[in-house]
Amino acid sequence: MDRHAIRALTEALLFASGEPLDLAAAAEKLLVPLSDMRESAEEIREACARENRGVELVRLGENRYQFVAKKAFEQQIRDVLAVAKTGPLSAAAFEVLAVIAYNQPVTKSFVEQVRGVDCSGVINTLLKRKLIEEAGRLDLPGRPLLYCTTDDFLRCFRISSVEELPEPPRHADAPDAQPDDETPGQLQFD
Amino acid sequence: MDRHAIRALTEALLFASGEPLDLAAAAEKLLVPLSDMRESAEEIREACARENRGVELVRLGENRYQFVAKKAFEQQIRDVLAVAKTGPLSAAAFEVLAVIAYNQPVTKSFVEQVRGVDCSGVINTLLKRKLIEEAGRLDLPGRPLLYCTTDDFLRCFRISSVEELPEPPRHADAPDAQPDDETPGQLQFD
Amino acid sequence: MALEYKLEVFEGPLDMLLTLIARHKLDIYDINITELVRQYTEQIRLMRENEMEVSSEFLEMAARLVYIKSVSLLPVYDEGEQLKKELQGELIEYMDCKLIAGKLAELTDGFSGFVRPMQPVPADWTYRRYHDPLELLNAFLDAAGKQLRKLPPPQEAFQEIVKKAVVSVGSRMRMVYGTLRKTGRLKLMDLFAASKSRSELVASFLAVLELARDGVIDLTGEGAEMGASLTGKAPDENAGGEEYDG
Repeated sequence: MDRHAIRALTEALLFASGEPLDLAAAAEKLLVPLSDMRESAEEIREACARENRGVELVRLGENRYQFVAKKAFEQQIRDVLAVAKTGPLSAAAFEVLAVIAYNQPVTKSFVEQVRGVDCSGVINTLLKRKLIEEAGRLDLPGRPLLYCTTDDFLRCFRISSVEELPEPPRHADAPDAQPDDETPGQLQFD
Repeated sequence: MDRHAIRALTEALLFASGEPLDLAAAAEKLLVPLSDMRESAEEIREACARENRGVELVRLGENRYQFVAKKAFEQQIRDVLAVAKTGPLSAAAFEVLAVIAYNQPVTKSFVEQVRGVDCSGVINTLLKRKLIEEAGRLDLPGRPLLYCTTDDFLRCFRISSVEELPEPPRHADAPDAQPDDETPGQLQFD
Repeated sequence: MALEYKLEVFEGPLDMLLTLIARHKLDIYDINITELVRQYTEQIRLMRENEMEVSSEFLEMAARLVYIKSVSLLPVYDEGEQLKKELQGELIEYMDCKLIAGKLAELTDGFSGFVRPMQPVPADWTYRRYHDPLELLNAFLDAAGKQLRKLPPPQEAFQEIVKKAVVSVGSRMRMVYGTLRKTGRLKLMDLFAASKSRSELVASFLAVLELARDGVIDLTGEGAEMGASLTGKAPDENAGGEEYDG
């Protein structure tokens, strides 16, 4: 297959998939060099960045890409397709998201320990909005559910990995900072 | 709005719509000249016709258009998208399947009550994978759908009837265990 | 004192504490616990006055603060310092959480953009793998475990997660009073024997001192023989709250 064909194939797959597509899996299945496919994806991404294009190709992790309508057209799309706007996230929701994003996977009780209040409602809202999802259970009495962030979460922030989130604050200068990672006042970032 | 912007808007709308989009209705709604939008659509259609593109804009009647992946890639799309869905069940899917298997027929809200989280996505997956199926509706307000396991479910666990499933331990102190519980291995909830 | 400002809505007791610490310019790294207790209880009083809902979490924190303050008054500072440090750690952690939450809120409104559903592909999705029925049973137990436990999980389940026990002096005072009413005079040694942890022991000790100060109980006898008995005076209903100005 020549370059044009691989690029066309990549676009077709990304479009048909709808969901984030793992190029590595696709390349393996179709016996196409992964590097060619990735290069095509990057070309498509650049092409979409032009001002006369209405979609963008978002990168989510190493080899995963997804087409998304450009943010600038959100309101017009809502008007034409009659999609109601979802309410903004509450301050509590952002707090819960922060705890989960920087410590994932975590249990609800971990989140509640940090915030000092019950978080069931907020966690259910975030699950429904697909910003967090289940990530198995913790091997502890009661087998509590674990939660982690989703692809939608990454798309919300236009990032391809949680490592691109803002740096957490450091407390090296705090008088009581402990040398090890057990410092309770520190959000751990992996 | 300039030409570039209208073209980008048109592409964004066509992408997000999924179904065939009526440009006349969209133009009216957004107060954009229909002729500009139609011109944009035709430009996009021509641009997609190039050999390095994987999607095409199909015209369906006077002002109706729809993006589709190019026919030439049909087989590859099928191969890639099908393979993405043949992986083993997630832990969450297993739990939902288990709750249904041990309590069937049950409603979605029953499953969600047991697990404490939204299960719509997982139930759809299990339906698609033919491990569960609809089993009528419950005679309650809203007439919620009931689900039960399938023959493919039995095959998956190499059993000939759900009665052959291992019995869960009885919890004498379980607040919801009913004294007149007919099936010994069954946990009853309200 | 008439307070004109509108009462804030707090995300929880930690949020309220951080606000109070900022407003009264307390040092988060060396909290003046007496002042913090005063401000906190005042804030709770204001919330109640304005008929705002004061959830149990706020009251638990109040009991915890009073306890830390009480323990800090003991000549041996170990436990008081330790508890203060724990609280300080939680406050800093929550402060970070709020800080990051604020940053995240600036970056998004929570909408992840319009995407498309997968293009329909004619395919057979039937699940073709095999599993041991025991896997299903285990999944069932995982899922149902939650429902079987409608009551809160036993305290022991959390001991490894939350290694602290908050014992309010107020509740100990009620317990000591209740015990003495049933038994009559009791040796202090026996009274304290029921305490399961250091925190409980200290709280019980403080409770006895408080009750003696208020004249609710008499302390008689020497050394190991010292015992407590009721005087007949009823305990103050608000005991264990703001009474501890030492």
